[in-house]
Amino acid sequence: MIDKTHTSLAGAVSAIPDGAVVMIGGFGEAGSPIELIHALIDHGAKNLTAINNNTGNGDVGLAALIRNGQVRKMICSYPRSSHSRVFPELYRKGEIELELVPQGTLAERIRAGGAGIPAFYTATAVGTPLAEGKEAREFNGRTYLCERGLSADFALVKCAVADRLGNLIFNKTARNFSPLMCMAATTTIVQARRIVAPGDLDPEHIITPGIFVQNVVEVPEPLQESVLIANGEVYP
Amino acid sequence: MIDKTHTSLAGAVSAIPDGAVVMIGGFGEAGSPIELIHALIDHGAKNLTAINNNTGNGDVGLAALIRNGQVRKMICSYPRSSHSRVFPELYRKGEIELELVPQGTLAERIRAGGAGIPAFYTATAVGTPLAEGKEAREFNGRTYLCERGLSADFALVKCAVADRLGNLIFNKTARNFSPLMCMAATTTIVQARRIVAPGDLDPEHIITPGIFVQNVVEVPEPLQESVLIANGEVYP
Amino acid sequence: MSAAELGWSRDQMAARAAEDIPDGSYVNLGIGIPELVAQFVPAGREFIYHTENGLLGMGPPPAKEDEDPELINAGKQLVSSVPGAAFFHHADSFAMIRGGHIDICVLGTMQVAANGDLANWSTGAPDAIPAVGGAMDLVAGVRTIFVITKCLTRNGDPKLVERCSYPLTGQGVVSRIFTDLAVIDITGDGFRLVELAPGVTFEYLAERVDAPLLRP
Amino acid sequence: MSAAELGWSRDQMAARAAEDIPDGSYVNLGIGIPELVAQFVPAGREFIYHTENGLLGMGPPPAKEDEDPELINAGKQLVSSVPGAAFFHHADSFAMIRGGHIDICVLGTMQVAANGDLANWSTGAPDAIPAVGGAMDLVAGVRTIFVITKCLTRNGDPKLVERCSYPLTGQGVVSRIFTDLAVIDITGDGFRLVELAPGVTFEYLAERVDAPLLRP
Repeated sequence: MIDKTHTSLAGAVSAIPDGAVVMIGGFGEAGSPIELIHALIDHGAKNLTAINNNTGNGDVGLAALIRNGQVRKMICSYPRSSHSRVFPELYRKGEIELELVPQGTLAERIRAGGAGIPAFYTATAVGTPLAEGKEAREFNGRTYLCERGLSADFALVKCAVADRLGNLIFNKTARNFSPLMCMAATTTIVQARRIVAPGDLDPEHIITPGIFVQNVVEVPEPLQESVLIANGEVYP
Repeated sequence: MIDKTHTSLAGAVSAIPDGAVVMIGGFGEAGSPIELIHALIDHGAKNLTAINNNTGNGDVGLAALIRNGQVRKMICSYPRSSHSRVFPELYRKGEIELELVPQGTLAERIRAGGAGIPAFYTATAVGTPLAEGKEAREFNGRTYLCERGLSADFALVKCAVADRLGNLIFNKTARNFSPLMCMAATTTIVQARRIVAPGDLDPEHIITPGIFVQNVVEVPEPLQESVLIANGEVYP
Repeated sequence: MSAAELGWSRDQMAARAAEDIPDGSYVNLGIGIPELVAQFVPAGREFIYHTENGLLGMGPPPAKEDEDPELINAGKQLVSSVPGAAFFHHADSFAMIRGGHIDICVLGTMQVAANGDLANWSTGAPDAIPAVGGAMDLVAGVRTIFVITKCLTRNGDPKLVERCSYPLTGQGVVSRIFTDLAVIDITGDGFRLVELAPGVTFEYLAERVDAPLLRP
Repeated sequence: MSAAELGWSRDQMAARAAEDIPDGSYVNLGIGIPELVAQFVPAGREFIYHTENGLLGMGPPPAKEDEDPELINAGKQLVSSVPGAAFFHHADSFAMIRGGHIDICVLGTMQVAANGDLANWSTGAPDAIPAVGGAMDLVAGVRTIFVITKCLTRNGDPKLVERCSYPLTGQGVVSRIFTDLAVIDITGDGFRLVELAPGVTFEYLAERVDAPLLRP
């Protein structure tokens, strides 16, 4: 029987090695898999390439992972953080690398990585500093840039409900990058508020089919980043 | 107030001009918008480029549109029809053009057309006759073909439930190409089994957001292609 | 009337922009003054708001009891959803943008040039943390780009210029600018006045635009 | 025993292929003999079936009262869905294929070559209506391609050949061939016998393969 559920966050992230490329779901705090990120901090893998739209907030979650020196390179669209000096300080000291990608190009590159598309063309960023070093090409009289698909070794993702086959549904705008990252990672680890039996999720409503998911851990009452920040929490 | 609903099939398709590129949803009979196709036959636009996975069955729907001489060119992955000699006969007589596209490449080209991506690379068809005339390029040591996005002037699509804003849900495998075609067409015309009020569809369950849809017509009891064929029906 | 008081307020600029948005438009509103547009929908029109983090049919800030930290907009503010809204992932959301399905995007700016170039993401200062978000996708993909901005920065520097000195967000993308002093179009010939705010003269405006300004 | 009876039946070929599919695999089954594989899942294993027209978790043909003409497989036959199934559109479905997420695809064929080339979509005859469907996507995208086929065509021509004479579906894509006479691997050195059907000798098989055949 296929059973992708794990009982332990630590066990779920234990296979992430130093140097791994890790996609992390969430846009701001919506969909941020804080418990999985904290498990990765405890696990201690270093030299990571992290892919997220932002660089985390406060001193918890992704910001804490960065502060802990585990991230060598960030790939993101908006590294300015609210309530956080972590990334800016390391960046100005030259201690973390940044690949800045327009948000829609980032999303499409991740989808392409998951869909077996090595490269595609987009008009986004033509004529801007972010076009530097990229192949430009005309189609139908308009200039486009060649952008590469983006894959990862691992994805850490939060969802609302999962089943043992890895089928997922999300809550509102917490969906954001997560379904794409599930596609693009070799190993996708999901924290779900609730795990139900196969068939309890309507097959018409499933957002991420289980084929894109390898591990599921139930985290019934996930921490809320904004509450942690308001309380001045620091992890670890 | 935004209201994309129409009461008449004839009115909905009346703007389709001679020479239009028309995407038609459905895979076999699942999701085939027969009433809209028959309205297009009555309307009479000629010289059409039709895009569908197949070429229709029997003497109704897409096969009837082709037999009626309205289609100059088919873009599809599998033009062999069951219960139909329409396409093969015209093709052998040189009276209809065929652009044969692998099914997954066809789907992705339509998505690309809808997503503003003029071209992408895929490994599908490398080393086959369908690679002829296409740019080949290596990424990470593997050869890929450059494929172009595919757009249309109109899409004809069948869905299960719609609202006045054009939000759609589908039934089972009748979903197939339809959500992609809604994205890729300038004007998408939908026949819905049922039209409900905005908000009646759960925003988490909507498959095609209304932004991709321009016209909706209610067809509560659509004809079933297999039944028509079993009865030997011929349209018109 | 002092110069500081002359012209339109933030609300008035937003209301004036809203007037130029056709009924039934799909609209993406940038952070800041552009967000105010949603408060000034002209009577009889319905706009549908897109927020690039995965919601079509964004509504106003929610009542306290309806707040959900997982229902936010691109500026990461708590929002609501209207009846008929839909949620989707980021690739579908930017397919709407890149594919030309959003009718109008209203943005703030740092500079806008007479050729329609927009610069609103970076000063290019060496110690700045570069952060682009979805701005480049929006200007490349949305059919009509409106800009709402004061004519001058806080330091009194003109924001409407001959050529942008800041790094570009996009080339030749802006259609119309709603400023505190006037509505101005980008034409093939450069800036062209559409409408002056009450009490503002053409000469007064022209002094605050660092490029040739054409009469209506 | 006549030559016609020698070797494995269609069911036995399918059952033998099923033995080589690991527990938990995501599997796409081609039309014809490959479809039979679903009837021979070894005890204790669970396979999840993908059909490229938008269903993961395909089940067997439905009971008459559960038939839905909008629930079909890629061969356009009525099917069912199992608990835990999911529906999706064609681009997502082929993202699973092209992106390497399907573990095993089992296909029929017209020819398969010693270098792993597959030809199963067209004879290249001038009057043939070319029709490719999803075959090229499957062989390019799925990690492991199994082929189930008789060694000879109805006319007695070998289907396992040195080089395909029919137009290719894909280059060097096949891993293993389950025939009526034997299981054969594609190796860097060509065809290599894995296992003979009962009563079949190496020589008997080698006569029916139009390319060098390596012993196990």
